[in-house]
Amino acid sequence: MNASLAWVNGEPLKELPPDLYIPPDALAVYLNTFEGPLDLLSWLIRHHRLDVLDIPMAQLTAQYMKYVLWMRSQRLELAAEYLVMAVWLIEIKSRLLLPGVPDVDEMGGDIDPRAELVQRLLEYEQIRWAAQQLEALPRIGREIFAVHLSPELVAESPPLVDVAAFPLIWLEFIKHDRLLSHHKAARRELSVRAAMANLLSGVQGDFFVEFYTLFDVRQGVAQWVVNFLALLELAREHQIELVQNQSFAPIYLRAAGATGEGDLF
Amino acid sequence: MTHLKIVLEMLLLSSVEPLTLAQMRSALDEEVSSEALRRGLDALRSDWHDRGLELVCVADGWRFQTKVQFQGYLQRLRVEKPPKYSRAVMETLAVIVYKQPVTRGDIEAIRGVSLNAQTLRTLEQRGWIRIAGHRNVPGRPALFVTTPQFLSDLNLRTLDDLPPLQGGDEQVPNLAVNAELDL
Amino acid sequence: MTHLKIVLEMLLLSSVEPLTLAQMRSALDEEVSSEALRRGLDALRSDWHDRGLELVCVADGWRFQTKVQFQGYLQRLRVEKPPKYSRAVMETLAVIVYKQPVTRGDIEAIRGVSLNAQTLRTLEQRGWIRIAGHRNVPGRPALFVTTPQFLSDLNLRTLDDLPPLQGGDEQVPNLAVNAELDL
Repeated sequence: MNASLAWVNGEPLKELPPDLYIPPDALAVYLNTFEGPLDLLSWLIRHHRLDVLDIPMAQLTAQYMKYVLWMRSQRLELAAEYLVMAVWLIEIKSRLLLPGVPDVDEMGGDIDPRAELVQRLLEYEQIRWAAQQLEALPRIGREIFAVHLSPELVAESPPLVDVAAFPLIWLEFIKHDRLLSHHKAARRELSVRAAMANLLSGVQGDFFVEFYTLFDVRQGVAQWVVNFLALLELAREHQIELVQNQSFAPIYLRAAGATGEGDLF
Repeated sequence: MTHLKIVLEMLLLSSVEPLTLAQMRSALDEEVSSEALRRGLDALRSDWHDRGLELVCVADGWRFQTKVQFQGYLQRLRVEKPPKYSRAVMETLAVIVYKQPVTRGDIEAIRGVSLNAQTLRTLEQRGWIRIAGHRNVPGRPALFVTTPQFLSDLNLRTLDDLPPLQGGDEQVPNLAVNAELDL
Repeated sequence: MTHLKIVLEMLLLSSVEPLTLAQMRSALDEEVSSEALRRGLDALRSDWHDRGLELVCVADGWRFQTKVQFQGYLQRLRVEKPPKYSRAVMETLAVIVYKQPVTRGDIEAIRGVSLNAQTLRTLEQRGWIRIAGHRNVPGRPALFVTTPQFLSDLNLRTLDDLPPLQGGDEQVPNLAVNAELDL
């Protein structure tokens, strides 16, 4: 408890004044030491001896906002998390104040709007505490040292490398590459251009092709889509003609400019 | 001192890394049962009882290390100061230690602040954490876990040797009383 | 064992470098005469007389070292646990071997992951790769090639002695270019 919070004009600052007025220099140093809004909140709770399980939201929000507004006024770099937290605190406060339908859990019990905040504060507090415990554990290189004989006496021979490993490594790269090229092959297979060529060769001469024959079950949905796109593309380019006698009648395709001798109608 | 103890002591004192039982057995010239090996190590440990080093078993094997109460002598000798880690680094480590495997997002959610990339890198470079896989959610974020070296550097054998997390409600008094600030 | 001997033993066994008398004296908490220090070291030396290590005085100070007759155990230990390069180092080396000259970016493109600076440094320190020039593109990235020492360490006469790649040269288009480089 003797640790000073900050040094102001050469004087150690032992405790923050209860009225929250803190000399600006000290506060700047001090706020930079917070590890984010949860850290600031849990400090406020400790400092004002509030009960974390029954947080007076109005009081906590007011305190928190004072710090945040002060930080903004000093143009301190203010991380977005602080503002998000401010919004959340205000939201919880207003939910507590507003009469209305209370939140209920599955069992039908009321949910305290503060519950999640309390949960997060407690969880953060656990981690803050655990970090202090870890820091205090004796550590190799700090409090304890492993034995070390002079390096030349227990010189580690450098790693050996077997030439045969290189082609194996390369095979791994190629395998990886094959996976990628497999996808490329799949794309070629479904090329709209190829489907267009295929369609065109099917309607050479004066033959009509029935629309449904383009959608062979065995080809799969992806191929259907490609065939349909090819069909639209060919029609747009006036390379084929689409004929339908009446609504819901069969649709026929034929090469554009065919003489029509094979006309079905 | 028996021949076995002399050889074990020499091996352990000259190895930079902790030695596993299997490594010690492979170095010995005659077949030694696990039982005999363990008895030899126990005897060696008590031989060193009132000396400046101690024989310990950590996560990745057995090693000799200096006793904590002698740190003063070593610190006077050492020019290089050990790295001091920031609160951000230690809190991130604490989240990984107690909640592993965790993603970066998990760490940010618990600490309530976004995580500097350097923080994770510091811990990775120290060899204390590593990526163990990826969580099967969109973006496949990396899952971080602690390494055996972390345990070994903190003089621990398993994660169970760590102080347990203070849970739920017993935490409250601590939150109320601990008015001390670490600046 | 006296306190002085315990501290000296602990200091000498945990020091990376041999310790001078001045260093030992600066580490001790109380004033010790050179005479007392020498007597302590001599006593320590005879304490270790029938053990696997010996305390010796070399040009730059005092140190413990393993006795020659125990080298066999250490060699067996080393064979059991040959040091290995990480996957990253081996993959990087393979890319340089087969695709040289390559930039860091080339290596990253082939491996599909970004390259740690330490990886290239490991290979440079081993004397196996070097920078042969810079590619004439923005940023002028360094071009890495293998060194003659790499060939001789791997018992190869020329790069052509490397095992051929399955799948032929179309997988490694730059392989033919190697001939133009004087290494």
